[in-house]
Amino acid sequence: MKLEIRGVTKTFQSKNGALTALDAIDLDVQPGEFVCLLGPSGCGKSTLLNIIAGLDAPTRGQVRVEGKIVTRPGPDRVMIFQSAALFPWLSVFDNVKFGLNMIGVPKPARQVIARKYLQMVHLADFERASVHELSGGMKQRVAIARALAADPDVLLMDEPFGALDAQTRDLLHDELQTIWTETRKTIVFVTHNVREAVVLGDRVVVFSARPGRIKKIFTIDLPRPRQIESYAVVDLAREIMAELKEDVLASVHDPQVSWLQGMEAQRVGDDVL
Amino acid sequence: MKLEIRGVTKTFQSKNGALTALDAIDLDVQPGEFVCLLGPSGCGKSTLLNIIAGLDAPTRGQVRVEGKIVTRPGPDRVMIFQSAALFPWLSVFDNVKFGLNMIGVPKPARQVIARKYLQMVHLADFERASVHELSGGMKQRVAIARALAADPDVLLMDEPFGALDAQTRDLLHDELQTIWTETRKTIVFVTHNVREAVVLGDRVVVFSARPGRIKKIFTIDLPRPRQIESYAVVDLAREIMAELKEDVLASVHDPQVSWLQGMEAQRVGDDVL
Amino acid sequence: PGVVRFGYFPNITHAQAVIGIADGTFARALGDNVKIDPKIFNAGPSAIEALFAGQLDLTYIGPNPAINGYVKSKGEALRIIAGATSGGAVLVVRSDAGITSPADFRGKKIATPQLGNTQDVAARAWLMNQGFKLKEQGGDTQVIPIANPDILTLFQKKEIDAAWVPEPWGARLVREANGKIFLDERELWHATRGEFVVAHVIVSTKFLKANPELVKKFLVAHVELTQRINAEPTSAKLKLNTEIQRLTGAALPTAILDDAWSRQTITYDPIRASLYGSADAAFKLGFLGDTMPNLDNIYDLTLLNQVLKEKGLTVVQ
Amino acid sequence: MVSRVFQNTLARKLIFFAALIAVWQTLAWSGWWAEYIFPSPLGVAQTLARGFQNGTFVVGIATSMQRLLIGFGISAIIGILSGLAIGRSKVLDETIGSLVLGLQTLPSICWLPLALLWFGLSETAMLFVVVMGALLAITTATEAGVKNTPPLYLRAARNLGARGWKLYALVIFPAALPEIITGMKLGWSFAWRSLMAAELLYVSLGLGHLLMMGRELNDMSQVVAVMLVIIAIGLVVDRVIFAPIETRVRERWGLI
Amino acid sequence: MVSRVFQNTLARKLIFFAALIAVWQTLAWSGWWAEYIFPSPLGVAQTLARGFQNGTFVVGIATSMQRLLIGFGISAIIGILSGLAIGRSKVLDETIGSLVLGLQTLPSICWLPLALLWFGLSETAMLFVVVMGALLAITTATEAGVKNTPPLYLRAARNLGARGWKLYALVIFPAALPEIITGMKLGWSFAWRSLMAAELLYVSLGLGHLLMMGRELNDMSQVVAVMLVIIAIGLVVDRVIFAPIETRVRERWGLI
Ligand SMILES: Nc1ncnc2c1ncn2[C@@H]1O[C@H](COP(=O)(O)OP(=O)(O)OP(=O)(O)O)[C@@H](O)[C@H]1O
Ligand SMILES: Nc1ncnc2c1ncn2[C@@H]1O[C@H](COP(=O)(O)OP(=O)(O)OP(=O)(O)O)[C@@H](O)[C@H]1O
Ligand SMILES: [Mg+2]
Ligand SMILES: [Mg+2]
Repeated sequence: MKLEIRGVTKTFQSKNGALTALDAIDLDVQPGEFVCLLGPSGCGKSTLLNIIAGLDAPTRGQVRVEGKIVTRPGPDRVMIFQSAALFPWLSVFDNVKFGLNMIGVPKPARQVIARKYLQMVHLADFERASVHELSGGMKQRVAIARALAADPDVLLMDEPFGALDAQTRDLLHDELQTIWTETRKTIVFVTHNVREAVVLGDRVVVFSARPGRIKKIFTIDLPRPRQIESYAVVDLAREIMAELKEDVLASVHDPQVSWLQGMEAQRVGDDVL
Repeated sequence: MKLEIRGVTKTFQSKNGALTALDAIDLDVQPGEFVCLLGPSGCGKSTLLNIIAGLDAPTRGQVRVEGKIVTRPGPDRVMIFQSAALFPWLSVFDNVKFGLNMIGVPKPARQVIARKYLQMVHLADFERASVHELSGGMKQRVAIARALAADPDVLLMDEPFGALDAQTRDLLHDELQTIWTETRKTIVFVTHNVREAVVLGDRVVVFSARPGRIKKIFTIDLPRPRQIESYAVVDLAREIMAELKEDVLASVHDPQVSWLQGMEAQRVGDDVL
Repeated sequence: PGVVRFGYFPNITHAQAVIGIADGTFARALGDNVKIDPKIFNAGPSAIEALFAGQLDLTYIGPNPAINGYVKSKGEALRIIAGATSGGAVLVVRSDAGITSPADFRGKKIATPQLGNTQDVAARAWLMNQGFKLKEQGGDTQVIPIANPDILTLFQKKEIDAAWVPEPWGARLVREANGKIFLDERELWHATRGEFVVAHVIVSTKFLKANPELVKKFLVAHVELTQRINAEPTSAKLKLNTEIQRLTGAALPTAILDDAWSRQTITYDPIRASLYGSADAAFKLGFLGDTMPNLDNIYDLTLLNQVLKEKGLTVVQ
Repeated sequence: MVSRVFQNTLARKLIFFAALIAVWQTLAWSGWWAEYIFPSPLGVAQTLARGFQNGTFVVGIATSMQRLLIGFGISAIIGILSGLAIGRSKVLDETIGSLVLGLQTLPSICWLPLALLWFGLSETAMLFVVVMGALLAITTATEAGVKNTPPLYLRAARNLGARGWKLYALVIFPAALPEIITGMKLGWSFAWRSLMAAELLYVSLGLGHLLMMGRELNDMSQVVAVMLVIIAIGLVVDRVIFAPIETRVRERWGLI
Repeated sequence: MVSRVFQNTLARKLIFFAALIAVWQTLAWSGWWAEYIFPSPLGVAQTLARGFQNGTFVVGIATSMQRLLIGFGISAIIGILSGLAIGRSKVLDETIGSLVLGLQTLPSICWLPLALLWFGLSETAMLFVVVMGALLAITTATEAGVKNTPPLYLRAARNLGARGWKLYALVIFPAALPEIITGMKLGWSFAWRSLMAAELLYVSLGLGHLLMMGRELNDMSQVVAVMLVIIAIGLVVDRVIFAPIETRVRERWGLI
């Protein structure tokens, strides 16, 4: 499915005044494309995903999915939230089956599909556990299984691998790439890990600090499957990194932390995380 | 303050039977030492921190702080939770002041201290915001400020930088190192980022997969301040990585994912994270 | 003591109390250094509770709660010291219920204000005398105890056919719900020449023992009020109604007041025989427990008779 | 393990209530007040024994429980459904919601004349009063539970395609369940109170009637005996029905 | 912006209630039922006007409100404190907690004799009945709120050194606040109901008394007029006191 994001601006009203989280975002995501969003904390990445999901309305502008303006959520666009957002009243297994139930998959099939994805995230042993019995990373993996099981056309992933150890994350990177190659879902993937973005994305969209604007879009032409340690990935990541750094420094306008700038200076050659 | 962890075992009873999260952990943390805990998701890192904090009781064994057995939480050991755990009924500012209030810091001083730490995490502009108005990374930063403001002797940090972009994280790494060098707090730091562990820790304790056991302890003798891109750090991280990888593969006993092992084989040279 | 805690209900059967409090008769009779603390109740049991709890010294009240209070306290708590009102209970039938003779009550529903109260007992006794079996005994005539206001509603809705009620409800059923008086209860009390107690005055035993002079002063006023009301019923009714309006927010329509008044007598005679008669009937119907309570000492009429003698009036038994 | 805990709990409770009764009996013996003012435990025990022997209490309990269960069942169903509706719809909240809240403040006794008028002298009139008593409490609590549902759950569910009744049944309802249970507990006691009021309607064999008779006859030991029966039933219902549900829900939600 | 929303809300509400009254008047005119069985809006309006003109309603409202406010205030304070205590202590929960739940099922009318006994025929007796009515609802709700507090908040607070009263005042209480507010709303209506029962105790000028008088006199328009006054007060209290608090709390907690 094709996503067209046109002039999306989001301003939050709160008692301390208005806060513009996103400022006139224009972005097209082609059907089957894997787009990664990168940007400093609080620049509006989650907000943009929410708007695409139809969970929030933009203040101005619009998002179209296959030409139709998004007004509400639908099972064609499933989001993995930054906090796992599992339902505490359901077991792990039932959480994963939830989306299947919503889109009317018959019961026996639900079992099979749910089990498959739980195995994929290495939590087959925990299918009967309660949500509060899981560790942080385990919760996030259940959320990933729940979203993948629902098999939507568009996957919106908000730092899904943030709470995982490097190894588990690498395994899931591979899984995700396999799924994507096979099913050609449209994926919008938020991460704060530049190299993750380069490994996974067809394009990497870099946001500026608040108010979030698109600063630069990198097209990643590297052949797949990509290796996280390949020189090409590392080089590209480094380039994007430099771009981002500049922005972070801009956002640190605070005199008290101005020493940071000096410190940063000597770290320009910094490797990508 | 000195921490002595002696034969700590934690077994959770749940309706699906018992689950041993930690198995006979022995570890001494010297006063002013910076110890990093590394291990696969669900291996009991958070559980161990909870036990040190006095929030959970071990099934067997005990934790001593300065020789005194821990039976309950105290403001001398402050934890930063994996999920920020901010109080939604308090503003950002009041959240940061909470711990100061608890330990009886007078009002005017609270203001000053809270403001200082909010500036440090770059959220000075958000002091009057509600918790739900923050992005994921911002919440985590408030939690960090809250814990640092309380100025405990022992800091227990559970993946505090997991939700942050690389730049913000690097800045906070520097801050943390500065604070630690100045105040010589005892810090136990959980992370899934091997290189982060190497940059920050005096020692890196590597856990095996569930049931969590200490697999190996690496002493990091590199001079400080350490650079995340220095060869020494990268090399050490690579070594630890190899150690960990073996364990992840052991935990993947599931036949359905056995192909992973083949895939992993070709990635032995994998860079850290 | 300096205070007499004095209970009454704002209704027409407590005429002496309502008027006497309003025009200060009681206050004058008891003297300057005694304060009257009036307490107004809506129902007998609350008044008895208050008396039990030591919160009430003297009150106007119906015969049933008095008997209950006496029996429950094993004769300790209270004494009846004077009568107040007699009569004022009727059996009303719905005009369109097709009841013209006692035999027509077969299969009908008769409402009474409260299970085991005077009217309820009277209704049950009367129906059984007519040879009916009540529903709970396997018959088909039904006695339904239900609050007076609801009787009116149900009459209007034709859910019940007849009601044995005190005044002014009899008068109201006639005027407002198309009822017709089938029987005035006075007709049943041949032995007491048509008199039967509907309200009297009780006093807590403790108070009576401690302050006989005060009780006597009260009784003087009570007797005077009774005479005055009977001598000038028109102005008494007017005063009564004004006071009811003040206490309850609404006056009785004059027609209803007049009608109801015509079926009751204001008297200081407690009509002892009627109380025993209705206690007997109540016991037979199973309302007073397993053994017939001994009511011998429920009356203490010495002071009343002293007062009557001093005034040259005939003493009561 | 579980049975040990249970035994301890039981033991603690028995001791607590035994102590309460002992204090009460001692005070009664001390002669502070006359037996007819407030009965002694022994007097109450006698009344209880008599009531159960001659069957009046048994009939009373059976009659009241039947009314209560039917009335409460109706209230629970309607209350939860309307609470779910009101909690999610601004328009309903502003119209029916405020009406419900207003009606809620009306004492049950206000409903008696209307119930008589609409339903006559029937069980239905009594049920109506019970329902009016319990319904609004359950509605209010459900509504509050719905409003207090963390928005994240709603977002996650809607995002996975939950809509319409499925959203209500599978997300909003379970998310609000802890509060709904509190509401049901309150509703249960509202239902009792209303039933007592309703049993004033006309003589009806129920416990409320027994209570009223005790009061009418100034028989305090009957009043207290019926109060004890009511408390006992309340506790049994709580322990046997509400407490296990509450515990299970809390465990499930990770609130323990 | 805020006032626009407010106006809309108000408009919607006015329309809703106007429509209700219109339907009622139409039905009354249609002659489905006689005026004496159920009054028409016009009849009620007349009674209301009269009641306010001659002051009886004003006095009734003032008297009842005073009792209610004092009684509710006492209940709120004691109820919240005891709910906080019971919610956190297993022993208290098993002893006093179950007693509270049992007592809660007792209709207010049961308390009248005891109130008389303990406090005599005084305002205190009336307050006692009101307090017994509202207290238990507030206690139960607070207790539930405490038990439903996400353990994470407790852990975070204890971890920062919160203990004793500070833990209660600064963490448990605010965390339970949304449920406590629901409890207060219910307690408020319990208080009303109990007050009506208490005002039957003896003639006492309050609204409950006016209601009873209407009933005694079968003056249905007085009954309905008083009911309307009660509903109106209920709504005003809800809109002016509870709703703003509720909204603020929800906003603060991010529940909107
Ligand atoms: N409900 C809300 N009310 C007010 N402000 C909000 C709200 N949600 C988000 N914001 C603000 O919008 C900005 C962007 O938030 P968003 O969650 O989209 O950031 P993000 O890019 O996802 O950051 P992170 O990487 O830290 O998760 C932040 O400054 C935040 O404070
Ligand atoms: N309350 C609980 N009840 C039952 N099991 C639990 C509970 N808390 C944790 N566990 C289990 O204990 C194990 C260790 O959990 P813990 O949260 O300590 O892991 P972790 O090392 O912090 O993992 P992560 O990196 O994913 O956060 C997990 O398998 C988890 O399922
Ligand atoms: Mg985010
Ligand atoms: Mg963890």
